[in-house]
Amino acid sequence: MIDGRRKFDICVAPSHKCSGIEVNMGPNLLANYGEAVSAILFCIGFTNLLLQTNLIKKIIGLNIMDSAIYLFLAEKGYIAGRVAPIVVDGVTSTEAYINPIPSGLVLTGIVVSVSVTALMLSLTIRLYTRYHTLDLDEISMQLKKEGR
Amino acid sequence: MIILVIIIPLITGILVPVIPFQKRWQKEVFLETAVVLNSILVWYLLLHHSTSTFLLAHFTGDLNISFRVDGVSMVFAGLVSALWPFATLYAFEYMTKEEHENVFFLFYTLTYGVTLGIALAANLLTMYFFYELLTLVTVPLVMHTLTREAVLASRKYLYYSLGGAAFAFLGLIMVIVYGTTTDFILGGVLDPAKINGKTNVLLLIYVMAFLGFGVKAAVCPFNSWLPQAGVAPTPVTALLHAVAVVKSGAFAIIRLTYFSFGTDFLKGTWAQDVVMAIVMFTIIYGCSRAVKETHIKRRLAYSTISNLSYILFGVVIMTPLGLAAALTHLVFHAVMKICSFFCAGAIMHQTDRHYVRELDGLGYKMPCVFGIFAISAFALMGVPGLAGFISKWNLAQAAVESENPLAWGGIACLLVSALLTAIYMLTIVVRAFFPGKDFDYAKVEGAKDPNWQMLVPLFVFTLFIIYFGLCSQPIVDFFSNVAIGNA
Amino acid sequence: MYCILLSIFFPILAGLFLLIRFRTPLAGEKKNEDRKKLLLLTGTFLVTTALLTAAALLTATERFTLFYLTETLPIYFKIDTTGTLFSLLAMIVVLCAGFFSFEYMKHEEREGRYYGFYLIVFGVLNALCFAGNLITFYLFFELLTLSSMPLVLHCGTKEAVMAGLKYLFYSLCGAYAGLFGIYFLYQYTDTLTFFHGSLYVTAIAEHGGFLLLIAFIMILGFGVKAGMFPMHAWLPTAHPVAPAPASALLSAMIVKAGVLAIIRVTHFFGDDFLQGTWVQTAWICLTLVTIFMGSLLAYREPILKKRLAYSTVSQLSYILFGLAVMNEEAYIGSVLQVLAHGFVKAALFLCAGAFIYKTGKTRVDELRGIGREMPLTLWCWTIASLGLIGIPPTGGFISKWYLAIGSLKSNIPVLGVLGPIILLVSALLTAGYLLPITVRGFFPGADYDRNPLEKKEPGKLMTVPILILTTLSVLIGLFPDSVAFIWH
Amino acid sequence: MNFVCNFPFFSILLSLFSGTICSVLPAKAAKIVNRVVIVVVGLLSATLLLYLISVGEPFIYWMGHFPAPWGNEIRAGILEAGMALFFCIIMYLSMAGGAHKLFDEVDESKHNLYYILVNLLLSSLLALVYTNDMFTAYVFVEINTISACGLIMIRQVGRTIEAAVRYMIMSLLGSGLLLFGLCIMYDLTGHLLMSNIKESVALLVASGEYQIPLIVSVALMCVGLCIKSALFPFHAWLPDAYGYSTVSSAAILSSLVSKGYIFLLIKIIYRVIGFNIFNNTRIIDVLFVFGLMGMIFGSTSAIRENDVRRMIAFSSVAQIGYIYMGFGMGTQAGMVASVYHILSHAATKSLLFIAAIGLTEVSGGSRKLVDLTGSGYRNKWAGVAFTAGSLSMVGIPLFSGFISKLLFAQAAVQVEGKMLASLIVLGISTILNAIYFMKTVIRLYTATGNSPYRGITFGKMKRYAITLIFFILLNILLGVSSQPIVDLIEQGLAMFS
Repeated sequence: MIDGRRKFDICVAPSHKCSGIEVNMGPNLLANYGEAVSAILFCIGFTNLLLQTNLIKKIIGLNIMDSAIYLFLAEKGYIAGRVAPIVVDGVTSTEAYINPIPSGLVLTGIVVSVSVTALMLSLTIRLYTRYHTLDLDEISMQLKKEGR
Repeated sequence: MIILVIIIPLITGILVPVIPFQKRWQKEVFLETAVVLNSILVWYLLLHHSTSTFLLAHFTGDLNISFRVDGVSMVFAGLVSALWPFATLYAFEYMTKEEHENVFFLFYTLTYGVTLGIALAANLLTMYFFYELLTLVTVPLVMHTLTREAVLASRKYLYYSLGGAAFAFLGLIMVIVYGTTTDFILGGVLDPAKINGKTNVLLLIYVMAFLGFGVKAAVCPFNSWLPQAGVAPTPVTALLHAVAVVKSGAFAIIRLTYFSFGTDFLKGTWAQDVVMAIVMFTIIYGCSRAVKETHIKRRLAYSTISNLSYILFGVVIMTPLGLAAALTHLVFHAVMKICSFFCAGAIMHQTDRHYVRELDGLGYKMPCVFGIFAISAFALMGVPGLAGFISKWNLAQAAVESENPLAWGGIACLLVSALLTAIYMLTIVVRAFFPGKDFDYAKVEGAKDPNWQMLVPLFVFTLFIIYFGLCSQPIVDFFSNVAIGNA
Repeated sequence: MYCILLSIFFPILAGLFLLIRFRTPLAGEKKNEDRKKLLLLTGTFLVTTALLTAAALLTATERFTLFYLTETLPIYFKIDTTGTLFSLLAMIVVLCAGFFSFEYMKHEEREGRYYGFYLIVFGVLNALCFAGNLITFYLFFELLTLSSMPLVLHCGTKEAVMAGLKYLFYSLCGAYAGLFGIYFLYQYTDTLTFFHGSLYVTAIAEHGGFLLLIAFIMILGFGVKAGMFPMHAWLPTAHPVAPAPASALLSAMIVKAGVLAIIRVTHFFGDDFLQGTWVQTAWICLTLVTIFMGSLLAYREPILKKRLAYSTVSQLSYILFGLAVMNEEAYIGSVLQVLAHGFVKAALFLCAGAFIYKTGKTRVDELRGIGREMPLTLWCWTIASLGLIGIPPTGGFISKWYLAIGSLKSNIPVLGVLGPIILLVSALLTAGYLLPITVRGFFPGADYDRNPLEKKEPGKLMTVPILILTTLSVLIGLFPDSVAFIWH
Repeated sequence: MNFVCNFPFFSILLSLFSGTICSVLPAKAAKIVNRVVIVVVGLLSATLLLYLISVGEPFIYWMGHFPAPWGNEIRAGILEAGMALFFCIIMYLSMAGGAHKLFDEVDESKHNLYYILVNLLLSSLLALVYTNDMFTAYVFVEINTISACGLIMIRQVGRTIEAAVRYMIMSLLGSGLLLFGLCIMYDLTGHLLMSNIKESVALLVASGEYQIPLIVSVALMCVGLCIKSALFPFHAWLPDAYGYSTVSSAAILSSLVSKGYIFLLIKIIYRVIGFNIFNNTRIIDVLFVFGLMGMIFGSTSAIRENDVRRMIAFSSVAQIGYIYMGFGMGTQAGMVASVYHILSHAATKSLLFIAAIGLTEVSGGSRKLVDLTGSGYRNKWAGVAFTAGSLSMVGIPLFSGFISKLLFAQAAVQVEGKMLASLIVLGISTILNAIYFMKTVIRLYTATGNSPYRGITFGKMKRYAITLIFFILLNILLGVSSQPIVDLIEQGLAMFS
């Protein structure tokens, strides 16, 4: 982030899609295909995480969701025609490079999501060894039968 | 000084289970001494009549817990402190048959302090505080017997009271926000500058708060706790559910109406009509239920419901005369109802009979009790020469004078209720004295009047009923002065 | 002052004394002794009270306040002509019925209670007659209801108790309606003392319509005690179950308390205020309905005492009719009717009591041939009946004459004429329900087996009161002027 | 820069590293370390609070001395310091109250693990309270989630694992939304530091551009945090998670973890979006409505419940509804009331959980309400404490619940359109509270006469009883001398903007 409040040069796609107010929706959508894709992916992931009963599928949904956000960040962080901020040939103008922070955020996010996934998986294993199923509803049923 | 009268009963109550009394009489003497002492202190305080405010604690902002003696609190505190020693005396005898005496006397005495707290509160918040406390300290008394019935009754009592307080609380908020102060000032504290345009909302909240406090005063849709709470030992039902607790509700409404919202603001609005209609309905409803009820104490409880609404009727007339009449009935009804409750208690204690149909022919075996019961019945009906007539007369006069057609309808309600009162009270008397030609007197063999501990309070209350009926002028004058703020 | 107070409170205290002294039923070996003592005491008390009352009446102009209930509510007594008349009637009826009971009540239980309340009623009746303002009147009106109830339910059967309660609740209901009015009157007058037309002029101007309503409610309310339609139902229930002397007292005097109340109330409002208003019209209508209906019901009623009760309903409304018409003749007619009916009905009830006491027969058709058994009683009955029907020279004739004259003289359209007609019809009906007893009693018919009949004339204690009352009922017809002075 | 200004950083770091240390210590030592850390952090926060009160303005602490737009920042004001102090107090009391129960519920070999999680939780809470950086906040939200999840499942029974999974899923949904919203915000403003975002947002709003993405972003963040703090209707995970975990965990989870998220939301409202801008959106109306619904439905579910801990858990749903209602009013007074309620509820709810465990212990370990009959006599202190907590919940004066009710109602009166709704719901909810809490209290004191369970005396549970006393005192302190606290909250909120 080199100048104080540099905005990325395009608007966000999902909001336009949802609102339906913008007149020039078509061009915006096309121009923002990256954001659109990430938003769709996010929704898919979110729905999976929420609605799947199978734990593994839930975790996959979680990962799709997180990845969608990283895609979004990466998309936002890339400006066509610029390169990664690694000074190789002595060009120091800020206009030549992209902002490195989004990429950094993606990395941090990946770490977080990996750890969360690991935790979820371990929990899943526990449940599986106990109840021999991955279906959360079924586990609930069994728990009710246990009566505790 | 003023805080002392509240604290003494609290400490006494807590000491009861703590001190290891060797004999029962020691405990009795201890309690009675403390209660009498406290009552004397209260009367001393009232007669000395210092109007200074005693500040106990600050809450937030200008909200504080403070106490003050003014006219209305003199009436209520005086009433409570006059009745309590007798009720305690009566309780000693009554409780010989019950268990967990210590717990009983603990809360019984605590209630004394808390009720005085309500009476002497100087502002709405303090009163609200003690009002909530009152609920809490009386619940153990209701569930004293720990039968399933008692537990259910106490639960209901608790829900109703706390729920009511929740809505009364809204009234408190309104006074805090739209008033100049929360202190009680005759004529109300609402600030016209702050109200502008919000009159209807305020009125709505007034009605809610009225109903909220009305829960304790057993106003119609919220009265079913009172008859149920009759499972408590009789001293409790007599003192608390005929006087202290329910009158606290009425007292709170007096405070709310005359001292917080102010009659100028309320009079002639739809809110007045609404509350008056509710009160009138309750008057009739309570009596009708009493007529149908066959359990003695529950019948009296319904009678209380109706009579409380007499008081409230006086209150919602919203004139000084109305307030004076309400105070008159507050005091007189207390004496009458406690008298009839004690009779009922004596009957139950002596014969273990609980239903009206079982009372046949007892009149000749327990002439004192039933004679006194008859007198209290006449008084409740409003036979001239007894206390009830005076208070009804005052109520009716206030209603007539207010020139409010709805209030005139209220007079009709009062009279219909008087008739119903005659029905439900006199059927008991008639049964007791005229059991029918073929009545087998062997059935009532062994029943006899109770001992002096129970009879003395009865006679004293009877004397008061007659005294108030014949020489009410001084006390009514005092109430009138209170109602215009001269006391 | 002391005479008045004594005439009121002496019997009340004496009654209480009897109640406490004889609270347990008379029984055992000393039963007769105790009973004698009781009767002696009661007799003494009754006579003393009567003397006291007479003394009080002689000091007629006295008026005084006993004490103040509240500053503005005095308990106030004064004796006026109306009060005097009622009090005289009460005294005579109470004495006669009282001595009659000495014999009649012999077989009842708990006589102590009966005489105790009897005396209390006497005192309360006196107080009612001497009451000088509405509050005092109301006070004793309530007490009258309460103290007379035990007389009604004295014999203690289930029916009697229920009847007693019914009586109580009807009366209270009426009294409360009256109280409703009093509440309002108090607001529109200086004092509740009985004056003619004491309402504020301004109040009449401002609240005229409402005050009329109040007046109507009060009339209806006190009319309950006087058995006015539509609240008359307690009378036929209460009378048959009560002991005969109690019925006599009830029918002759206690219901008159309602009449007295209405006299007081209408005076209080003033004739000018009520005349020509809808209240008067409605009131007259009600009384006429009651007169006709009462007679008709009595005509159809097979049980003797019940028949008499309906007759009371009807006859009382004669009085009320006279009051409702509101002019001098009608008023005199009413007052005469009060006295005449009082004596007659007391006599009739005592006769009925004598029949029941001696033969145990309660139904009219069982009384065939009674003239053979109890000729004296039946003669009295016959004379009294004539009085009730209104055959000259009995009191009933005079009173009805005045009533009819008053009614015709008044300018009330339709009703003024209709009234006398209904009076006539009712008189016919009265003849129809009373005379058959005489006729059958003396002439049971050819096929009637007279052999088992024997003389059963009751004792002197019973016959003398009946005779006195019968005589009085005739005398009043002969010397009506003695009471005609009361207008103004 | 005063030395005191390092304290926020110190306390975060201290708790973070002590957690790591705990992993190699034996159980007993870990426990001591844990307690010491909580106390020290508490002391640090207290000092900080005093310092801030004396200075009267907040400070910003640069991590590693990078200046504004680049570095990571910590910001401390009165509210933050006060919150941190309060969290420490509650956490200490909760740990102390549940300590004796830990041996029954958790395998002793895992005790040090437990303390690691608690320390981690503390550090993440502190970070949430202090941080001035949105992304840092996100990271610590996740840490908070993971450690909370660990606390739930440390008691290894099927139910807790299932509860943990459910909790995890809901939390992840929430944090996913939060992260997405945060990214959009970053996209719009180009900043991650709260103060800078706020400036940009103000400019954006003033310019009228990108309004819809802005609102979407705010909405996403709000919904995310709402899910995490179990606002109705996202509360499905809560009863199981609170109801079956170890008692300390339940107390901490209900009183602290969800409050941490709520506090973050407050920070976002004030520090990121700006109070006025936030209030101009429709979002507050939505929060308001869901808050009200939560108040009613939470309580009705609690009434139907016959398991005491689940009942208390459902009551939390209702209480969180109160807090969101305060947000929804969109006034300063409403916010003050909400913040005060965070404190009051934290103090009360943990008290209730701790007291409930004492009651179930003397009822054969059963937590069914039926079995608790008369347990108030068997364990007197727990009975009294439960009663006190219930009274506070019902809003009896003297207890903290009354003051928060008072504040809410006062705030409600000032909001024209929402006044009646909130007042009436407040009243109804009080009644509902009274119904289930008082029902339980009455049950506690209904002696059955011949109970199969043995009572417990004061001597056998000194620490437990003392903890309870402290809880009650804390509650009464909040209730009686609320004025200074409310003043502090007001000052703290003023420092936010």
